[in-house]
Amino acid sequence: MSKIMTTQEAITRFVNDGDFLFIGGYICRPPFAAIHEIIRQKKKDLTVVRSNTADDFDMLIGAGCVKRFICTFISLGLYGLARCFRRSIEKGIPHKIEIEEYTNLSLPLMLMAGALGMPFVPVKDMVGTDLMKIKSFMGDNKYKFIDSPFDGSPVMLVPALNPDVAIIHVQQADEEGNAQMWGIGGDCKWGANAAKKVIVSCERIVSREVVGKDPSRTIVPGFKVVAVTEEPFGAHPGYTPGFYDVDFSFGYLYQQASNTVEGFQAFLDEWVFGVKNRTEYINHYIQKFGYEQFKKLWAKFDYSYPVSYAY
Amino acid sequence: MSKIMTTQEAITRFVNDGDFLFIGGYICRPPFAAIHEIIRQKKKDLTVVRSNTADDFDMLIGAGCVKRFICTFISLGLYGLARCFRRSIEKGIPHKIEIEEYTNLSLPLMLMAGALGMPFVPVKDMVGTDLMKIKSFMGDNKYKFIDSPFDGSPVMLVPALNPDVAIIHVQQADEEGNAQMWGIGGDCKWGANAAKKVIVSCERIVSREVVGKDPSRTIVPGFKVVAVTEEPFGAHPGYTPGFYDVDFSFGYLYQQASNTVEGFQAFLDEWVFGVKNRTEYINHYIQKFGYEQFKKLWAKFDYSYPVSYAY
Amino acid sequence: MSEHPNDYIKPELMACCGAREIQDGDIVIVGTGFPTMAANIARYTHAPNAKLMQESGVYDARPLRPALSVGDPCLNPGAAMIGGLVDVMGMFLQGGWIDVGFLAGSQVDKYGNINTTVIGDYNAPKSRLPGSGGANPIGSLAKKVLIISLHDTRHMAEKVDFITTPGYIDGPGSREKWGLPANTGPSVIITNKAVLRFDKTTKVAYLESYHPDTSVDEVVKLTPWKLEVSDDVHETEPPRAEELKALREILDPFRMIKIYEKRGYV
Amino acid sequence: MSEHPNDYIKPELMACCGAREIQDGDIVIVGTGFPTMAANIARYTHAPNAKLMQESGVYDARPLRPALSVGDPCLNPGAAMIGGLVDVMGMFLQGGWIDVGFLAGSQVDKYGNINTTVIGDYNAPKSRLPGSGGANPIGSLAKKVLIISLHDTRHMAEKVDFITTPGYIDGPGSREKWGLPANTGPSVIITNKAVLRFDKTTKVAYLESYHPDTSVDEVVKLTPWKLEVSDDVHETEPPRAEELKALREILDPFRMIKIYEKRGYV
Repeated sequence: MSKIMTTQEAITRFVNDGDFLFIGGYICRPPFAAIHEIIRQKKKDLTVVRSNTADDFDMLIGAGCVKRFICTFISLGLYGLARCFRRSIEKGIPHKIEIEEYTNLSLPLMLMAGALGMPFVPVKDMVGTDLMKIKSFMGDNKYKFIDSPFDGSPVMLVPALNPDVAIIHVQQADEEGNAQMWGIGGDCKWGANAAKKVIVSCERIVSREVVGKDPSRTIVPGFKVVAVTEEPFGAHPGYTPGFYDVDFSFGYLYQQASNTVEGFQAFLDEWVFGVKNRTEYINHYIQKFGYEQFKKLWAKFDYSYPVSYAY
Repeated sequence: MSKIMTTQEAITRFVNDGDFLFIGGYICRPPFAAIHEIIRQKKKDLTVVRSNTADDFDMLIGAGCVKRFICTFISLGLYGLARCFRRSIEKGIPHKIEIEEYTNLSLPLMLMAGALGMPFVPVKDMVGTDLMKIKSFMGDNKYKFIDSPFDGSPVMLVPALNPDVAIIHVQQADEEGNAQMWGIGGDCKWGANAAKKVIVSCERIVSREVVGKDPSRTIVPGFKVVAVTEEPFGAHPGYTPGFYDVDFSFGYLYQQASNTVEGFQAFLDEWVFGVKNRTEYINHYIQKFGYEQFKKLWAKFDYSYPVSYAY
Repeated sequence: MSEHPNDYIKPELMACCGAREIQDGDIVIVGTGFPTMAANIARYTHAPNAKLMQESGVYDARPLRPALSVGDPCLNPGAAMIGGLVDVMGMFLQGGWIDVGFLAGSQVDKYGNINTTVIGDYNAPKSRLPGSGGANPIGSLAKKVLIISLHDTRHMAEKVDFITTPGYIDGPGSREKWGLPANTGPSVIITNKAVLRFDKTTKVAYLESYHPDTSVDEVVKLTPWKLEVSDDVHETEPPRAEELKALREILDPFRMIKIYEKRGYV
Repeated sequence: MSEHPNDYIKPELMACCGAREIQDGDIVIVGTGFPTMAANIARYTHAPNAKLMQESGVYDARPLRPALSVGDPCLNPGAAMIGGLVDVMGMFLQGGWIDVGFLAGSQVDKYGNINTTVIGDYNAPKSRLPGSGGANPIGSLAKKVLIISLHDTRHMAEKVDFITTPGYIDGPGSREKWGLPANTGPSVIITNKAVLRFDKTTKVAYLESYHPDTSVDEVVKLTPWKLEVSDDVHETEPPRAEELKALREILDPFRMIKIYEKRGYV
C-alpha cells in the first residue's frame, strides 16, 4: 500500500494547527522541504521538540508557527546565536514562545521513553542547577525527584514524550515507509518512533527489495508511517551523508537575513513563499547561484563494502 | 593498540570464577568458541544472563560452570526442552543452579538501563503473574512496585544490570575492538554495553579503515573492549548472517547426547575437552562428518548495496 | 459462499481459525509454527496488509522456508527492518502498536492465563518448562491475544500451576487493578476441538463453536472448568479452499504442519 | 627539556594547556574549536590512545577538515562508530565512561558553574543564549571537566546569572547532596590569562599558573572573586615545539585557531 505523496499533501493531511511535532535532524538531515511547507501552509500553535536545533527551528519560530518549544539548545553554530529565537524571547517578535528546557541527555531519553512505552525515565543530569528551578508549560510534570525504592538514593525522573507527528529526512525509504538512515543519528530514531504518526521525507524512494537487502539500516518500520515524500536535496542547507554537503554560504545568507525582521521576511518571501515546492526551490537556487555552486554541494563518491544477510 | 589474542588467552585473563557474564546471541551468533573455552578452563560459580537462551547456556549449566542464571527462557527449540537445565532444576545434577526469572521485555530493558547508566527502568509486563511472586537471589530487589509520582498509576521498576564481562560474537571487528554486526540483534548491543569489559569474538578481523567505511554498523566501541578474538565459525552450531547457516543436525546430536548425563559428558569429551581450540574443533567436524557437510553450512552469496558517508 | 474441501487435517483448521481473527492492516507478533501459518494465511487471503514481526528484532520478514525459531536465519534476508528485542518488545509491543499476539502453553486456564514455567510446585517441579520468553509481555500488552491449546484436562485447567502469562488473572477487574493497558487481553482460545471466547462480564472462556468432528457435549466434557455455551453455538467453519491453497501451495509446501498431528492436534 | 618556540598566539597556548590535561587512553567528549584542537594535540603528542567523541553520536572520527559543529559532515566518513545522542550521552557519558569533557560558556563562576542559558533575568533576559545542549550532562557526569573561558569580569563571575551546568554548585558537598557521581566535576579553568584549579576543600578556583605575558597581580585583578594563589604559583609552560607542530601541520593547517584572537583570546 503506497504512502507516497507530495510534501504539500503530507503536511496538509497530517499536520494540524496545535499539533505536537518532533522534527528530526541537526545540520545532518533536517527535513527542510517539510519545514518550508509547514511555513507555507501557515500552520500555527505548534509544539515542537528536538535535542539541538538550528536554523530549521529558528525559521519556524520566526514564521510564527510555534507556540511551545521543548528544547535543549538552539544556535546558528558558526554564525552565532539564533536570531528569530532571540527576538521571540527577548522582544516577543512575532510573539513570545513558551519554552521548556532540558538537555541533550534528558530530552533524547524522554523521547526514547516515549518510543518504548515507558511512562518516565530516570536521568542523572540537570540536578542542582537552575534547569531544575525553571518550569514552564509542563509545570510540576517537568520532572519528579524521588528516593530510589532500591537504595534510597535521590533520582530524577523525567516524563516520556509522545509527539502527535514526527517528520524526519532520511537517505532512502520504500513506498510503505520503511525508512533507512546512516551516519549521525541525533535523536531521530527515538523521536520518530515516539510519535503517533511519522512523515518520512527521503532523498530517494527505493523498492522494498532494496530495503530488504540491508534491513539493519531501517530506523522506522512502515507501519508507523503515514506519508513518504521523495525530496532530493530535502535537507538543504543542511546535509545528507552520501548525498550532499552543508551549504555554509547559504547558512551565512540566512544569518544575515534573519538579523532583522525585514530581512527574515524577505528571506521567507524569496525561499519559502516565493516557490511552490522543493523543485522550484532548487531551481531558484540554481538560477540565482549557478549550477556550478549547486554542483559543489554534491557528495564525493566513497562507498562502503556490501554485506550479506544470507545463510 | 591491538587487543587481538586467542580465545584461550581472553578467557584466562578476563573471566574469573564468580564473575557475572552476559553472553550474547540466540541461535544467531552465540559465541560458542568462547563458551567451549570457558568449559575447558572449568570456570565456576558464574552468574550468567541473556534473554532467550538455548544449547549454549544449557551446556554451561551441564558443565557445572553456572551458579546463578538471570533468565527468561531456555529451550532447544525444535528439539524441545533443555536437558541439562532440567536436570539441574529437577534433580540437582551437577548441582542446582539458582534462577531469577524475567521476560523478553523486562530483561533486555534491564540491560539497556545498565548500558545507559540508569539505576532502574519502568516496565509494563510481569504484573499480576506468578513471575512477581517468585524471587530468588535478587530478593526484594528483583523489582519494586511504586505509584507513579506523575499520575499515581502503579508502575513496576526493574533494576539495571551491569555484568562484569560481556562476550559476544559478531561478523567483524578491528584490532581495537570496534565491533560490527548486522541481522537479528537480540539483546546483544545493550548487554555488551552494559558490561564493564567486553570480549569480542568475530568471524573476521578487519582494518580500522573497513570499520570506518560503515560506522553505523558498529555496536560496541573499541574503548569498552578488552579482547578481540578471530574465530571463523565461532558461532557453530548457531549461525552468523552472511557467513553460515544453523547446523540443525548438530543440534540434534547435542539434544540426543544431552538426554543423559553420560551422553552429555561424552559430548563434552569429544567436542570441548577433546580439542584445544576452535581450529581443532572445526577440523574434528570435517574429519567426522566430511568436508561436504561442512561446506553445506556456508552462506549463499547475496550482497547488499554499498552506501556512502561522504560529503 | 466459500468452498470447503474436506481433506483438511485438524492443525490446518486451527491455523485457519487463527487467520480469521486477523484483520487487514493488523500488526501481528508471531513465534513459529501455528502463529506464522495463521498470520500468513490471513495475509494471503483477506488481510494482505497485515504485517508480521518476531520478538528477536525482525519486522516483515520474507523467509524462503518456514522459520523454526524466532532467531532463524531465514528471517534475515529480505526483512523490512531488523533490530533487537528492545525494538520489537519495547518499541513496538510496549509502545502499544501490536494488534495481535499468538500464545501457546503447557497449560491454559479458564481466564486465559498461561503456564510455560513449571508443572507442579515451583521449588520442587515435576517438570521444568522453558519460562516466559516473550509470552508474558505479549499476553500483557498485545491488544488481542490468540491462544492455541490442546483440548484436554492436562493442557487446560481450572487454574494453571503457575501464571507465566496473564490472561484475565483472577477474573474481572484484575488486569485493570495491575495497571495493564486498557483493551488488551486474551481474545480467543483455539483448540483441536473448539473455539472458545471470553465472557465480557465473567472473563471466563465459553464455547463459541465446536469443530466438525466433535460436539458441544464432548467439548464440555473435555474442558476442566464449567464450560458455558454460547446461545448461538455452532460448528466451526471448516477451512476454505483459498485458505488451504495459501497454506499448502505458498506457506508450507512440505506440509510441516503435519508434525502437529503427532503432537496430538487431532 | 622541550623546546618552546616563542611565535605562538594565546589560543595556541590555551589549546596546549588543554592537551596537557589529557592522559593516554582517556575517553574525551569534545565540541568544536578548542576542545578538538586540545584533544588532538594530546593524541599527536603524549596521548596517542586517547579517543574522542561528539555528543551527536560519533566515536573516533577521522575528519579531513576541522569540524564546525558536532553534526558536521566531516565527522561521518571514517569514524569507528556512529549512533545517536542516546549512544553517546546515555551509553558513554551517563554510563560512566567519559574521562574528560570540555566546556565553555558565556559566564563561569568561582565554583566552576557555567551559564549558557541567559544573561540577566530568565524571564526578562538581557540576552538569551543557546541553552544547555550537552553541557549540563557533561558537567554533571564527566570524570574531569576542563573549562575554557575569557578572563575578564564579564565572562567570569562570583556567581553566574543562571547555572546551566553544574560545577561545584554552592560549594563543598553540593554535588554529593544532589547525587552526582563521585569523582566528577570541574578540574581546571583555562583562560587567556591563566590556569585555575579548584581547591579540594573550598571548591573555589585558585590560581595555579599565569601565562607568560601577565602576572599574578593582573590575574587577581581580572578575577571577580577573591582569587587565592597557589603556594607554588608559576608561569604557564609555553607551547612546546612538538605541540605546535601537531597543531599547525596536522590539525589546523589553515590556522583557523586565529579566529579566537578576534573573539578576545589575547
